[in-house]
Amino acid sequence: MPDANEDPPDLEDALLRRGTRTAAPSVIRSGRDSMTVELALTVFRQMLRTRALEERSIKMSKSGEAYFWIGGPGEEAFNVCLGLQVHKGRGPAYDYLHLHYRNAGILLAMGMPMIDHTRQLAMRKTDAHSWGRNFVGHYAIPDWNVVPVTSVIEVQYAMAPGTALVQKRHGLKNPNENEGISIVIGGEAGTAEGDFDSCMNWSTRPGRELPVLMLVTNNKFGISTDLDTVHTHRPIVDRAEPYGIRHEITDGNDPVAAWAAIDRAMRYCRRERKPFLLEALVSRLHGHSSSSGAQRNWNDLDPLAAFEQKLIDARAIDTPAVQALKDDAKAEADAAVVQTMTEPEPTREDVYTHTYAPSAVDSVYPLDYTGLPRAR
Amino acid sequence: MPDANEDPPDLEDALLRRGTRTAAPSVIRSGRDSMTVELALTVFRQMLRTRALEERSIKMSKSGEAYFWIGGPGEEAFNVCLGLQVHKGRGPAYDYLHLHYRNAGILLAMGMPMIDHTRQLAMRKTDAHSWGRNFVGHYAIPDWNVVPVTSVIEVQYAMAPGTALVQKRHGLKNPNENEGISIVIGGEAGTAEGDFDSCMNWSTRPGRELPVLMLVTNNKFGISTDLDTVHTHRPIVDRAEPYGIRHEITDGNDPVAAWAAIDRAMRYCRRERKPFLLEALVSRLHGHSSSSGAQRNWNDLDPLAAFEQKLIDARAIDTPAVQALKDDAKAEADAAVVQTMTEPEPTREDVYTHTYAPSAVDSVYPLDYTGLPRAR
Amino acid sequence: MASIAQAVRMALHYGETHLGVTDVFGEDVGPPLGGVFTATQGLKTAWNTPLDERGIMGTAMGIAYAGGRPVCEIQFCDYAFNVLDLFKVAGNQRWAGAGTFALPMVVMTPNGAGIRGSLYHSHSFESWASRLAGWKVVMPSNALDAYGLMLAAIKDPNPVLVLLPKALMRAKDTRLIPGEPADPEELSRMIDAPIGDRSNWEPQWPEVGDYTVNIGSAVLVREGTAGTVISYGRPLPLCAQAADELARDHGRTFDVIDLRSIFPYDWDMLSKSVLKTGRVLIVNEDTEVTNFGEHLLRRVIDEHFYDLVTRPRTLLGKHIPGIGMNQNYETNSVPQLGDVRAALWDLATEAA
Amino acid sequence: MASIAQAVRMALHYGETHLGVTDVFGEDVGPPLGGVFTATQGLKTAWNTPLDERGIMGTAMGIAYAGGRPVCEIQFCDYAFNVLDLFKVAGNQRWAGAGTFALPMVVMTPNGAGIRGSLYHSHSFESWASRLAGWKVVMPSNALDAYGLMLAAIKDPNPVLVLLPKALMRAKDTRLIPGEPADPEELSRMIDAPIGDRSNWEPQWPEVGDYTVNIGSAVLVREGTAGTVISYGRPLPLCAQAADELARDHGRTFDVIDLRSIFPYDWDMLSKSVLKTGRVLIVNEDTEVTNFGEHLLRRVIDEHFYDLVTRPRTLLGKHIPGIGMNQNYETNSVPQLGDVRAALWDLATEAA
Ligand SMILES: Cc1ncc(C[n+]2csc(CCOP(=O)(O)OP(=O)(O)O)c2C)c(N)n1
Ligand SMILES: Cc1ncc(C[n+]2csc(CCOP(=O)(O)OP(=O)(O)O)c2C)c(N)n1
Ligand SMILES: [Mg+2]
Ligand SMILES: [Mg+2]
Repeated sequence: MPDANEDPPDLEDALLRRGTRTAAPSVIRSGRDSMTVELALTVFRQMLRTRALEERSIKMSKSGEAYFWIGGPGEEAFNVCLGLQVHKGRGPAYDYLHLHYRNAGILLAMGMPMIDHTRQLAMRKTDAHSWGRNFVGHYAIPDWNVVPVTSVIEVQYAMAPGTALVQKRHGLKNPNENEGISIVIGGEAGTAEGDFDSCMNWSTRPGRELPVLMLVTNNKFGISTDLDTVHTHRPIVDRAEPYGIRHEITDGNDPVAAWAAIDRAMRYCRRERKPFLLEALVSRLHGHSSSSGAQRNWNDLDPLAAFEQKLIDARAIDTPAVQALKDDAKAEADAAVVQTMTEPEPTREDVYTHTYAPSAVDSVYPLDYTGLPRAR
Repeated sequence: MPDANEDPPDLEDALLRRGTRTAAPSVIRSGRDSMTVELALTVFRQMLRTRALEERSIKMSKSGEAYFWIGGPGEEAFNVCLGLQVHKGRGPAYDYLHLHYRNAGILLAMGMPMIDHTRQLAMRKTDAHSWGRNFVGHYAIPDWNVVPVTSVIEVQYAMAPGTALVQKRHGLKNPNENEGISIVIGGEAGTAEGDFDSCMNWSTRPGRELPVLMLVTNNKFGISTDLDTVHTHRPIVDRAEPYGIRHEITDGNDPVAAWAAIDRAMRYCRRERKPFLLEALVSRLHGHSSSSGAQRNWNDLDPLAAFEQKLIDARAIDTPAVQALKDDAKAEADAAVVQTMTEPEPTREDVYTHTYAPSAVDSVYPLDYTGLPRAR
Repeated sequence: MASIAQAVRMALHYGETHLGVTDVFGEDVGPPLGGVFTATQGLKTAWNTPLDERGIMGTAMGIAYAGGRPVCEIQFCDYAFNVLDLFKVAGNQRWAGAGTFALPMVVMTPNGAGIRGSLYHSHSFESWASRLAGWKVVMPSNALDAYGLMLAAIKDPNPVLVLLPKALMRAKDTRLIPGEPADPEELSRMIDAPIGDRSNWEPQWPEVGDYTVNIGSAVLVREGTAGTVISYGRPLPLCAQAADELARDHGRTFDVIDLRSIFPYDWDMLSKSVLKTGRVLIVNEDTEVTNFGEHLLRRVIDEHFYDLVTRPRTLLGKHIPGIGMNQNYETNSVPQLGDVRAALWDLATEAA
Repeated sequence: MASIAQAVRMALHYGETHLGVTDVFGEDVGPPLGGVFTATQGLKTAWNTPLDERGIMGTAMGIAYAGGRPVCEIQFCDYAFNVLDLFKVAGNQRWAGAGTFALPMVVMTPNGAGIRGSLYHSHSFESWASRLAGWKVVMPSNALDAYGLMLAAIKDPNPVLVLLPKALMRAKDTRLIPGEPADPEELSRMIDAPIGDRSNWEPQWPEVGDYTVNIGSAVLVREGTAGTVISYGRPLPLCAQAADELARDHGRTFDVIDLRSIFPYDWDMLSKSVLKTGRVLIVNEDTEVTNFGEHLLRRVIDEHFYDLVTRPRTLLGKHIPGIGMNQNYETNSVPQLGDVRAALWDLATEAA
């Protein structure tokens, strides 16, 4: 089995691919959906960057630069299309993001520098999301309303109605700031936890519906467990029916379809101030995590390779340009890692920090936690 | 407001009611459903007994003979029809019952003596369900597969797939004992807890469907909270759709309809070895519990009065016979209470008992718990 | 002269009007009931939720993340176990997120036994709660402290759990909350919802004022020399009463400390008193295996082992699966006044 | 020479073939993976569940009620918090139900830190578990005990929680399980699933025999006079190693007790050793506030205060919201070999 960081076996072929159309198109189509070439190339570049970062990340976990890897190779199309459509900012006028551990693509597309990811992966003190405390991909970015990601499956769905409630109220008071929504995402296996229904139930209280965009990335597996063996063979989106929640399934491997589906869902949540459930069928290209080896799985469709082929076929780009983008992305990832590895690690002194926010009404810990209270 | 234990204000009228038909019927009808008069009278008598027991119970909680009351006045029709159709016995060939705190009618119909209920209510040591430890209605009857009722809302739904799994397996090995099902019941508000979906999900694993009869008694309230204010205005049974679970709503106040609906649902579970969700619309005639006063609520339809009227109208019974049945039921309840109050209460010595079953592999507690381990 | 339930209600009203509280919510917290203990009657931001503790905690977290100020209720602490994972996440999010987000949320819940509530309305939660790093946990034993601690909980930008002793919920304080009318009947007319139809009822709030009991500050409710008694919540009044009786009948006086704050706790006050008396009794009603009182005892041993003149001791609830419905179960498994008195006497009289 | 993971696997195989185990289940417990730590590979009754801890516990209870013998897994104890209410119900059902139903079920779950698992693969659960009245809780520190305790857990008709130290899951024992081949490579060839396609793989089980470690029985793993060290699970080998080093380098010897069973615990053995040495150190990796070790300390104070020659002490994990990913967090918040050695030295050398 080839190493995860090797190029795919058909690389030579890929480089030789030739488009079949003759004139450069203005839009890229997929079924009834389409996207401008300009946007398609932006999406493509962000997908490439995401992939480069993930592959470099896997390498870090194998080389000892890092320890544990988990991430989203195979979800680049969906995540990038999502990230580019987020209303990014701080506070209830903007979107809140309740993410899980496969969402690097969302944040790279939103503009996060790669080093913000590698610092966490390499457990540096400079890791702004967690000071080297949390697994990679466990982002926390107050300026973009990215609330802290936690490893506990599905709890983000229980929180999303809370941010959405504040957003809906804010919009009613501030009609110009009435489009913020709460976006929550997780895998298909996690929908077996009660929080998934809690999210739907709390988002549909009569007259108090909430703008929650519920996303499920269905890669058909929870670690080693095939969804079809533990769940009735109905789509996850059917779960929305009893709550009267609008829903759709999209091909998360196809950026054109995914973009349009996200656009429709977001528009609905933003305008109607109601929830929407979007299920995206995606690939899992390196297994669950480094714990299961993170080997490349060549059976699943690669959304990046497919989109590359589509763009080349459509003459939207040519192979040298693709290669240049890939080289850039790789170089960017390498540079991030090089810089990261020069940065300091947390020390003994950092153990207690950030346990508590400063409080004017706490006699023992007015500033932060300092260990068990001792006589002063 | 009349006292909970007074007769309803229209009692005099009721006693004077006259049927309109002239010949005694052989069946009692309701819509497309019907029931023999014989069965109807059995159901009616069990409903009366249940009501008498509940009213006596409420009185106990007010008189100081007991302390806290909770129960099912308003659910007699549904509960009695259910209890009479249970396959009663011990072990996986028979039905398992995962009940909640309003199910006296089920057990009276199954044959439980009233005193088994009043002993628990009066917190006697003779209470076989809990030795005076648990709230009334928290039954536990191994001979009838009634697993211990707990006050924690909805957890019974998480357990039902477990008993059903053993039953299904047992039936496959013992084709003559292939009709045992697991019956689980709870209120509509409780369906907001994750356990409700867990039950459906675990009962529909492909190829491993389980004979779970899920029942929801919808009285439209959780304590003081109107379902319509906290849940989308769709019926609870819609929740079954995404799991492909068969379902039905029935008028739980109408014994003829309820009997038939339970019969259909049970038949399906017994034969198909698959789950079924049945929602019964019921009344709550004395509020949530004694904590909210247990006053009679005269707004909700009384299934007992309605059935009485129906039977009288159909000439299946006459008012003196009704009165005789009522007197019998009251006398039975009174006798149970009188006997109960002569019985001993648990004492200091009973505190640790029944913490552990005897174990051959425990060096500290081979028989039962005896307090913190001390040096021997 | 308010009860704890009334004090909490007034504190939440003050929170809504002066401290930016945006949401008071939980099962049966909104109209018509206003809470199973009436603690949220008449509040303008109070609303009813689905019967779903996970949703309650998760929504509170979301509201707090988005800049709201939520106070949510778990109807009985007995049902906090359904959502302990979210308690943990709420407690660790700031540490895990390197301080990126504050989470100013308050969870309140009735705690302990004493209302004849059988197994599931009798749990104590403080020992569990004390293990939730990142949380602050307080438990008043009287109405004035309930008011002051609730305001502190609202002001504190961290998750704060307010445990309210079930058995004392209706106990009246002898003192007044700032702004509270002196006549308890007047207070009741103003803020207690009427029996029966409440659809047109509006409370008339007294102009209650700011009064904060700092988190981490205990209070010495009796002063003495024969020993140090550390307690909080429901057994605290029993400790005070037992101390009074022993002072009156036998001339033995005790430092009785109302801890008020479980975490952080006022080690300063405990330490000084232990140094003074050399004798320690820790009393609470939670079950005795891995009990928060055992933690306090360990701190006493850590720092004052050689200052102790007799064996330090604990008086705790028995390690059994629940509090039984029949009163004899509770009487024989949860410390009672007689037990406290006996323990105090032993503490004071054991030879040094 | 088996690892703990292999020992558990063989115990479950023995359980399936000799003790009536009907179901071994949990997330990723069945084929193809056989558990994230390989502890359930090749078992004939192993199956995968939905990602739903509540369903796992509830189903286990249902199976046990109906006469099955379930062994279920919570993938990491870090996710046991999602279902603590059902743990409580399972623990109290027999008491609440006056002994009407037994509930013979086993829950196993990996416990503690040491696999660089960040916050959510590093929790310790024993202090929480020790509060669950009605449960028995065991934690082996080696493969043979894992085998013997797992068989006891299966045989016991009560709910038993088996905590498996994550960090020791692959640690090989020096001793053999009855029937285990002497050559560890042979064992591996027989019962470890191959890398890659496993669809046609079948384990070849050795004829393992009955071997039970009774619940509530500790074991003295080192004998000495300078002090008593009480530990279990992951830090136990560190305690033994530190004791060996101090014996070798300084001639100080210690009683090192592997508790093995958290509840009930072997008070007899603890008590005798404390009486002998008068010096006590309790070591575990769980967080230090309301820690089970503090309970043990309280018992020592209760019964042996006047037998102690120096301050008894604890060495526990720090009270912080989690174990950080960077090793420096763990090193500075969870007891390490150096910490244990220093604590033993202090214990032995403090003036009486
Ligand atoms: C509550 C909880 N239980 C178990 C786990 C362990 N775990 C981590 S990821 C995972 C599978 C998740 O599958 P899915 O939801 O489909 O997401 P995917 O990884 O496929 O994107 C499991 C079981 C966890 N993190 N949290
Ligand atoms: C987990 C849990 N949360 C809260 C409660 C408190 N409680 C007891 S009954 C009840 C309302 C239940 O309503 P519903 O499910 O509709 O049943 P009903 O009482 O109407 O039959 C509540 C909130 C509880 N027992 N368990
Ligand atoms: Mg998945
Ligand atoms: Mg209801």
